[in-house]
Amino acid sequence: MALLSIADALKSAIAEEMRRDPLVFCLGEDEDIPGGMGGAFTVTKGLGDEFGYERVLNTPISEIMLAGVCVGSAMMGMRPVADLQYGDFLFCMMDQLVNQAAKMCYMSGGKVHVPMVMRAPCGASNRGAQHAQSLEGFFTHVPGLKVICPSTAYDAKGLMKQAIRDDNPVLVFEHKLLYGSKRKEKDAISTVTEVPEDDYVIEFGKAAIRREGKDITIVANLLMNYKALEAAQILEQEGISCEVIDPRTLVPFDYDTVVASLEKTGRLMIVHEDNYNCGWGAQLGSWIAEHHIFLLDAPIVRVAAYDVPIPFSPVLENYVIPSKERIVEEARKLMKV
Amino acid sequence: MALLSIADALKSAIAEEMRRDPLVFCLGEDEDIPGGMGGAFTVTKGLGDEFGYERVLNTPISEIMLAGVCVGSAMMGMRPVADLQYGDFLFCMMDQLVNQAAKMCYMSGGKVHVPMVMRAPCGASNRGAQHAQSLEGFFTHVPGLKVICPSTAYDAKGLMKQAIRDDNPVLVFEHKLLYGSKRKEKDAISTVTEVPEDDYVIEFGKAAIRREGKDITIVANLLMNYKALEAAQILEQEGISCEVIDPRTLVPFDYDTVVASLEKTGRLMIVHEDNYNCGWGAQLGSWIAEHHIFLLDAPIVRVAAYDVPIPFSPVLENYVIPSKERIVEEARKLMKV
Amino acid sequence: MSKLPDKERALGMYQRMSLIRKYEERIYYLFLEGIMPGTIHQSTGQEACAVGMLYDLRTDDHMASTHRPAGHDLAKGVSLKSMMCEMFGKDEGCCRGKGGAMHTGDIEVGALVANAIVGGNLPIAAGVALAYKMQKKDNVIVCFFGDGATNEGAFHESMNAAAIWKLPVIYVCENNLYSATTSIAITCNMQNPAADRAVAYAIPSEIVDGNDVLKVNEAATRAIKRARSGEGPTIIELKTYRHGGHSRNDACQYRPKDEEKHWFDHDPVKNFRDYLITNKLATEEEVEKIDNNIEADIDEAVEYAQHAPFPQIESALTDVYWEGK
Amino acid sequence: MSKLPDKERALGMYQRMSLIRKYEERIYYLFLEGIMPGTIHQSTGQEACAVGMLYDLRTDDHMASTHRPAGHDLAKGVSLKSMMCEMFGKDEGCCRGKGGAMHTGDIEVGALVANAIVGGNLPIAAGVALAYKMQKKDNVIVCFFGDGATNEGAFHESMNAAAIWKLPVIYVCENNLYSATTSIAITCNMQNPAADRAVAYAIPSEIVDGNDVLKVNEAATRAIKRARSGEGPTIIELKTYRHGGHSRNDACQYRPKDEEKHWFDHDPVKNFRDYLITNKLATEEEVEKIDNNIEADIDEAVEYAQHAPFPQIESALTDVYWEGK
Ligand SMILES: Cc1ncc(C[n+]2csc(CCOP(=O)(O)OP(=O)(O)O)c2C)c(N)n1
Ligand SMILES: Cc1ncc(C[n+]2csc(CCOP(=O)(O)OP(=O)(O)O)c2C)c(N)n1
Ligand SMILES: [Mg+2]
Ligand SMILES: [Mg+2]
Repeated sequence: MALLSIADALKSAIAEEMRRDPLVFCLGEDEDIPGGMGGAFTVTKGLGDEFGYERVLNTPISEIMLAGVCVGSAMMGMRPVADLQYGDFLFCMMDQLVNQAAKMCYMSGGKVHVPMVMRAPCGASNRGAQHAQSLEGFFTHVPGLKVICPSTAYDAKGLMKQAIRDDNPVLVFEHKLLYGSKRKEKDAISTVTEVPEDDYVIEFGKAAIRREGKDITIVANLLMNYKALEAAQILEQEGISCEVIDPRTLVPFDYDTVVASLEKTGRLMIVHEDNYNCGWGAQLGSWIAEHHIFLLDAPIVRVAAYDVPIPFSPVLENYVIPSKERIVEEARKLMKV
Repeated sequence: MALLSIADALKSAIAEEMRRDPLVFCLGEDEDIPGGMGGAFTVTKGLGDEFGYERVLNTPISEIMLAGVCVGSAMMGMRPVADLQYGDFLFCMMDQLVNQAAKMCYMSGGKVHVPMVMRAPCGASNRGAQHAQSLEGFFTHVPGLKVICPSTAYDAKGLMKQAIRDDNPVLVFEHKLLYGSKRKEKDAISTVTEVPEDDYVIEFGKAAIRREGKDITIVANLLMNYKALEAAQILEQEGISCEVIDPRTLVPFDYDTVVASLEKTGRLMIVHEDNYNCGWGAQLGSWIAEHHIFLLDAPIVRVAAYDVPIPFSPVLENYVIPSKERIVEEARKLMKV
Repeated sequence: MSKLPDKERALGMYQRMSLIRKYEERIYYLFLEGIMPGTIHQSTGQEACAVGMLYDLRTDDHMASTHRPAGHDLAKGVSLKSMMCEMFGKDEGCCRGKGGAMHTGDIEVGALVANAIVGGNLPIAAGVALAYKMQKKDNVIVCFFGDGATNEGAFHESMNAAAIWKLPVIYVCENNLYSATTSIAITCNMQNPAADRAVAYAIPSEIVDGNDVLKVNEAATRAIKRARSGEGPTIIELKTYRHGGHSRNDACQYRPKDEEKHWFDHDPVKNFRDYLITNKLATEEEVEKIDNNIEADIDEAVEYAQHAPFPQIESALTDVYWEGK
Repeated sequence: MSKLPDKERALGMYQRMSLIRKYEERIYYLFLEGIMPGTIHQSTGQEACAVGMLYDLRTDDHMASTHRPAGHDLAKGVSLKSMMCEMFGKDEGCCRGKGGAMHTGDIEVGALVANAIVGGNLPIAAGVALAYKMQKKDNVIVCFFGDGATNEGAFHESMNAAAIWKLPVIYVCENNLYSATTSIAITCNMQNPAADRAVAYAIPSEIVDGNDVLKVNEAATRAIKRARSGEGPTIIELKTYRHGGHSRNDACQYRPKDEEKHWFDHDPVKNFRDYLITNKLATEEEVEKIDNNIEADIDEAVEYAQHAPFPQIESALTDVYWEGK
């Protein structure tokens, strides 16, 4: 066991996979310049030293190329692990992700495949609208992509290793305030926990129950899972018992765990930092109303970022992003229905 | 009154607005080359003749630039109406739409605004996965954009005029099989109907009830609205009465009309050609389960394209895209719950 | 003046060019008849580009094509039957009916799935080349694109990456003077939209008569040698012309008649045929025999494809994610 | 050797440069103190670029900046107080607290909202210039970007459009040798990543010492003249260097010490100060007075901003769509 933050857990996953498989390589802007940062969040710092700069590529600022090079090299058997600094720049490579990576296997009739990993830091951290987005909703909508969002160091390592071994394009959303690396951000949460030093993977499509409860099922990912847990603690004192589920991967999505929980609670709350309209919570909410509406004793509740670009001013940002207070309040209302 | 197809209705809307307001201009690849096609679907053919090639710009194949030029010129008071040939290429300009156009007003604290129109032909028509997508789900998820999808010639003219006059970025999804222009596609539907020759606009956020009914509320847009109407006809013979609603605009969305209908029917079916996972139907489904769950007498049903890239082979494409048969079948099942 | 090729090579090239020509003609006819679904972008008139560039690639080398892929695919060795089946959306199509006319290709013979996003194949080709390099292979990839594609951001980013990493990729611009209906002259200030921009990346470039298969082949030979020996990318701009419209729906009324005449007179297939006979590399009869065999093959392929089964509809739901081999 | 400017101009330029320097120094300090939220990319060392380029723009001309906007904004005339309020996320900020350090700007004085997407401002500037042209105005827009941005697809597409449409835009590359931690030498084969690529669009270009405000200003004058008179775009590459790290979090340990020394010695503010005094355009006292006034203004602005009210939280929900004026 080692004590690792998410940033370090991701690094150890990538490094272990690079040791295991010579076809794994990583690339990105400022990926690992000696004296530099290791991406924007230290994850890839030091990899160049161990693996050399032919396997740790510092790329130009060319997102179309970055993604396209992943697609092309992956089709030839390589396993690229790319880093994007900020998920917001996914839009600069969107064609390569949606029209190319996601469709290549299908369009070829299953003859080629694209085992690539695209790492996208996400979440609001006082940097303004173009460095703040939670982008899950865009990519869960794309058949052919897998979408994962680890929120603990243990998950980060196990899911990242699985992502690298997966034979399909995988988008990894990593929350900036959960890296838990030294460069502490305001409101950042320490994610340093014990992580096995040996090889393990976490299967996609298996949610984790972070807290058991019997009144409300709260499904929340990334930072929002922590806020939900904080809210659950407060609510417990009021006699409201929340089961908090972390989906961990959004495509594939583990509906079963949510349904099993709803069988106990009859009440569903979905919390995400991605904005409300057409976020991944909409899919979950609607899916439940399609397949298990009779499990529901009350309306579904979605707590999400308001439908606005993320504002810079801390007071505004705090207001737009779901807070534990908002979760608590919504839970109280939900129990009154 | 004139008899117009959607293609011609759009053209007349653009032309009338260009006559009315010298700041309106249009641009795109192959926008209107003499002897050419007028975009990919004839909509802008002939405009150069009337307005000159300074106001009808034939652009290079440079989608980032195309969108960026819209943003920049719109901030300076122009009203660009751009055309993309196929909506699938939206991904090539995604940064300019999502990070720039949609956020500019907000980031400036309301000091600038971006009145631009981006026209995106959508829908499957035997052209393979990169020329077939229905992309509503991506853009309804972006605060700051408006998203409209006219399905009749009357709406096309009124909504397009409104879009050009709107002070915000508007995405217009136009279905390839509904243009009703001379170049007839297989399975295309004639949209030629009477359209007023005088000036009118259709307000955003007002759904149209295309058919009244009392058993099931079907909300379906673009081509799927026609399929829903066909299905409703069949179902009527079986004694199942469907109310068919065309939302016409997705952002803003007219929830009220859906709710009013559900008060009669208690049953909701959503049909769209965009794929299932996280499509706009997910938003509507979840929203109803959040705000009006007690109106529902049965589970919500979503009929959407399966979650796959669009295949080329006509037999496969027909299977993936919702058909009237699938709608009928789902409706029958729904009535049995 | 090109050096005379040996007879076998010459006839080999002719065979491929003639195959492409006749294939495209047949496809055109099948569309006219209304029996072929979808749309098509044909390469009639550009046969020498495909054949000259690809004739000397190994099967394990790769080729990345565009929305106009048939010539490239046939030149790289995708089987006629599997192409034809794909066009009809049949299960035995080279993409099992899931790709279609803009996505033909077969990785087994080194033809990537063709790319219908203008410029979309350029960074992917760089990635393929990067993989060769990392795997220490001496392969090369030929990546085709049109004059119009040179205005895409993807062009710029890909050229730059290929240059700085010295990738074994040959970027081939088939400059047919138009992107769809738009003359390249109004969307770009350069006489040679690809070659004139090569300096911006410090990539060597060549401008070649794209309707002369031997000249194209010579340029290919030089570029392949550079690439295989680790000297990096080359940009080759081929001057050519499409004989038909941009796509099925294009009546092609925007091109000056004298321009068309000039280029139609400079027909790559006909001229090479004449060249073979004039230079006694083949007799009229030999050439005719090749042509007749091709016609017969095409007849057979069409017949086969028309009667081949469609995919099972459930197969629409597979291959979204890889299912292993 | 530049021609001596008249005194008022010279002191005007000095005042702006000194303002930028002292502003950035104060911001740096406020971050160190932990009282300023978010992150920041500072322009210390690049003051001559901003002032030289923008000094002669009219208020109704425009400027498009990047993630490193403070210098550009101050040079274009965004008010110090509204900048400082924005940095603190206050309601009186130039973007009402909604923009932040990477998005400062004020359309009232021709400063577009700064753009934190590398390359994102380039096509937008082309659009602004296109609007001038369509509205038959003689305005010009100056669009800044870094060396790293020249590798973006947006660069290519924007240059090409500006060229073919002869747009009144001045594209200014501040080549400070690094994009974040990455030396431009490893991501681009060109010595001059912007200027050497100008030929690929047939745009005239200049390479200028970006730390010499007078040289920058002369180049600006030429480019503005070209643009106003309808002759189209210019690409200007300014050689410069940032004094600090890329962003707040960057300890900047990847630059050779001798390179840093070379550039720090070639300090644009200090050198211009010396120049003024040596050439008797100003006395020590005059310059000191300017500096002191700036310090006082900054003190006042900080004081003001710190005590200014935050926006009402409900204002987070407005301005998503335009609400008119
Ligand atoms: C990104 C993108 N934009 C636009 C199109 C529509 N389109 C298809 S082919 C074409 C013209 C391409 O011209 P060129 O690159 O010269 O190739 P050619 O057709 O002449 O072979 C256009 C605009 C597309 N497929 N992809
Ligand atoms: C599209 C995009 N990719 C990456 C980034 C992250 N990023 C911010 S600044 C920067 C370096 C920019 O370098 P350069 O253009 O030289 O400008 P400089 O910072 O030197 O002023 C990078 C990579 C970004 N903001 N946008
Ligand atoms: Mg062309
Ligand atoms: Mg730089």
